[in-house]
Amino acid sequence: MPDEQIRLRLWRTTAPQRERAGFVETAVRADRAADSVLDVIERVWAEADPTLVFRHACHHASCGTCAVRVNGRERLPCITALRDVWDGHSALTIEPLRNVPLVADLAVDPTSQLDQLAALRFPYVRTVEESVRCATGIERDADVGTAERFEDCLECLACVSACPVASGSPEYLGPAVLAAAQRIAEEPRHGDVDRVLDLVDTDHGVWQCRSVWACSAVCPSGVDPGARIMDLRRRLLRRRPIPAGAPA
Amino acid sequence: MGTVASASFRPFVRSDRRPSAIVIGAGSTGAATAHDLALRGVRVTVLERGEIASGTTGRNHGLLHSGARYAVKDRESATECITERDVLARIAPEVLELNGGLFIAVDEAGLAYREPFLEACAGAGIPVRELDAAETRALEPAVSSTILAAIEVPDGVFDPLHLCLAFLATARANGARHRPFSEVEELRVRGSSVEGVVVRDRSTGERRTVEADVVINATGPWAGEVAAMAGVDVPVVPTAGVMVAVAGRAVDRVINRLDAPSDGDIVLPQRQTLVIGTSSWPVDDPDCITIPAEHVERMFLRGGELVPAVWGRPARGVFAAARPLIGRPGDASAGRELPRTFQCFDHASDGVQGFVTISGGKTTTARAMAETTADIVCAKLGVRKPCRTRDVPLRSYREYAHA
Amino acid sequence: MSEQVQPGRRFLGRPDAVEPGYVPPASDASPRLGVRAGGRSRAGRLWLLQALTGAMLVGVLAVHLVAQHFLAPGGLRDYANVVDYLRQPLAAVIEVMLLGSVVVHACLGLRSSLVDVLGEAALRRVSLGLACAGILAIGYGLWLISALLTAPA
Amino acid sequence: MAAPQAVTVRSPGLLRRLAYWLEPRWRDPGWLAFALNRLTGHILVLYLILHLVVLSQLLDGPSGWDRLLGIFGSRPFLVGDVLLIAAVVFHGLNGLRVAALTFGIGARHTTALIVVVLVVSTVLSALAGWAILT
Repeated sequence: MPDEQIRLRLWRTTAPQRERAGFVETAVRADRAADSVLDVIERVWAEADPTLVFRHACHHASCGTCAVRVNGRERLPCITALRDVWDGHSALTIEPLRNVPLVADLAVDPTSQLDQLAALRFPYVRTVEESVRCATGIERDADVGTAERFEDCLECLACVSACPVASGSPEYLGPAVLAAAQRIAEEPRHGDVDRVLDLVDTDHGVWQCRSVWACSAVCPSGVDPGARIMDLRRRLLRRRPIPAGAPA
Repeated sequence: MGTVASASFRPFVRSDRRPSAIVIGAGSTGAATAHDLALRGVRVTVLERGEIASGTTGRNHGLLHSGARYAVKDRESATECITERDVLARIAPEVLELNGGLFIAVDEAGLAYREPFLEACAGAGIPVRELDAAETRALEPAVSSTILAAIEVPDGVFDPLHLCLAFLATARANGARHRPFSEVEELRVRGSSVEGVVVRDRSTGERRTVEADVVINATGPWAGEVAAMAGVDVPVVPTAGVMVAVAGRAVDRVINRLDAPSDGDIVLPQRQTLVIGTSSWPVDDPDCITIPAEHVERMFLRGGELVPAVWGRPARGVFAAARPLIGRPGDASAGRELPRTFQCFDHASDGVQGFVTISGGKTTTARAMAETTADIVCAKLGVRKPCRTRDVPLRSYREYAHA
Repeated sequence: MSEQVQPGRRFLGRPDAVEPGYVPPASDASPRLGVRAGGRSRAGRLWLLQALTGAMLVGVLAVHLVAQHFLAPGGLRDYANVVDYLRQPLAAVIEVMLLGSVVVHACLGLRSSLVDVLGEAALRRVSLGLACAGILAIGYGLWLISALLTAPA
Repeated sequence: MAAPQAVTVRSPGLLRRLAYWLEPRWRDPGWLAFALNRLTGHILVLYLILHLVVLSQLLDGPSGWDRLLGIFGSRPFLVGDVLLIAAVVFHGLNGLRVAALTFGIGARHTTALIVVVLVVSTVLSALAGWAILT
């Protein structure tokens, strides 16, 4: 049974109109060995303060709605074990993601990023590569037919929060959208690759990335947006100009 | 003229205004009900105390049931599942992984179950195909080495949150309104009729009243609690089940144990993880579920028998949600024996007007649950439009915020 | 959204071979206005110029530093020393290349740090300003070198 | 995925836009390389302008210039030179690393490469410093 007490410094946007914001410390019981960070956040809501607003749904890194910053680091609290981030006595600081509009407390509104993904028509399901090296390293031969899989990207926006460039310039498309564009270029699936490459080939697109690689460091799903942005750059540099008079 | 309109007689003037309904709960049932009612022209307001699918729906393993698991024991649930699976594949293809599933016998008991299983599937209309061990291992190399029998079934995988979002995006496009982080604290009952709800907006802290002709209680395991606000008793038994997520996508299809339903009889891929489900124990408060450690070990043990790759892997997430099973608390001890089908309670029979509860069932059958509920609600509201949710394709979940 | 009632996936374009009946969705509402099927954008070309000048700088600057400061007595060249150094044709060429690439690289660097700050229109104006400043600096440098070379000994 | 009710959409102020790269993210070495790259870049641009202005003194003949050399040879200026060399060396090496990333080189071990750049540039600067200051 959880026996220890954990002090959580939660970012709270206090009433009445949620415009005053700041850290509020709440103590709640915790089981350092078994709990995940989300379990502890949920316990604050269930036992200490029901006005806490936070997002959670699947609890196993499949829906991407619960991303927050734990001790300044973007993480999915549902798969972050408490023992990995809490030393047992100091307070745990939990803030909402930055660079995305805040709704209240720990809940952000991802609409602006989702709209750009919609503009790219970034599909949600992908076809598994022909010969799949599944996690156990066993290679599957091609003629077994293709299986389908959700895109690796959970659209949790942890990368957008980690990216310094995105914190300075809201016009920047952001690592999530650029990684999605690269996925379309890599596996078009009847998508319009040229249209997507044009959307990202701008000053506020691929060329504003400063190769900080913070996005790839925090991505919980191994999408590695940094490498994908660089791949997009190579594709864009290789795009031969159309000779004049060639059919459109 | 001073004619006094008695409470039960509704003056004609109100009928030109479109009928309105409140759906409490934005899980799969609430979202699908909002979509169905919105399609029929009812003004719907969805009130959810937390995030969409933050209750039971979110924390399920996301199996798009082909119904094969229930074929032998619960034919009714099985046929519901297979018909709904085909409907969902047609109306919301974008959020489904239709890789199919495998029922695998890894011991003698499983082999014995093969005969009744094949008959029951045929009876329930579930298309299945028998595979030999070699073919099974070619499809899914990470599956256990001892395969006594293998049957392919049309299982699928979905992401619960995005399926609910697809329903709600379409509902909002048809005029429904959704208020997240709004907790219903009491029902406004006048005489014997529920007139509306008092809701507290957790993100701003203010309390206000929302009026509607009908209030639909689609709160899953909390249905009993909400129904009690109107003094009505609903036989819902919250039954928790643990699920363990292990890092590494070792299989692409749903791997079920060919045997009678038991603990840890399913391993399915969810993005980069494998989810092993599930177990069953009754709980009284769905908000605070403490997961018994032996259940987790059992998941690893049983799950490993199907896909050995999970042994020795750290658990990436251990989570549990309370499923709403219909039944008296007395017979809850046999948790899994309760029928998994759903039921819609029109509380007019309990003397309370304008209040309906829908509970039980599974996310796969959310659309069918919504159809039944909407039919009852529309009958009460005098709306004579048929249900069209079988063929109207859902909008992309990404349009949720824009609808 | 186009009410496509095609069977199968609306978004996921499965290869035709797998699902013969599948018709890929039309590119919905937005026609392909102005979609470039090839060629690099201005931002792409500017990045390439930045990278090229950077690479050139590494070499040229190394020569400059070594030649001007490490080979020269006491680390600094007096007037005569400077002129003699510039008289060698190779040295002059290297100094001109250094001048050109360092000015261009500096202007592009400043511009890319202003991309975070300025909006579209302001960025275009500032880029123009930087380009002029760059050209002026290069002109000034060339004039300086030629003045030194032609000045009476 | 809530409908944005009390959504506070604050676009960053001018100071944030100008100086976001100074906000430390110690756990991301990439941030350190980027911040140093931009800092050295600004310093080198300033020096470039000063350098071009100073060179104009060459025009009024050897006497004026040689007198200037006396000042530039003094201790503080030499230390300044060493710092400038350190800035140039780091900026150059880090620039090469970043450009290489775009061409797909070193994408998997960015942290190691940043450490290499930092070490090599400090060593070279120390050498230059020793050469100049002794």
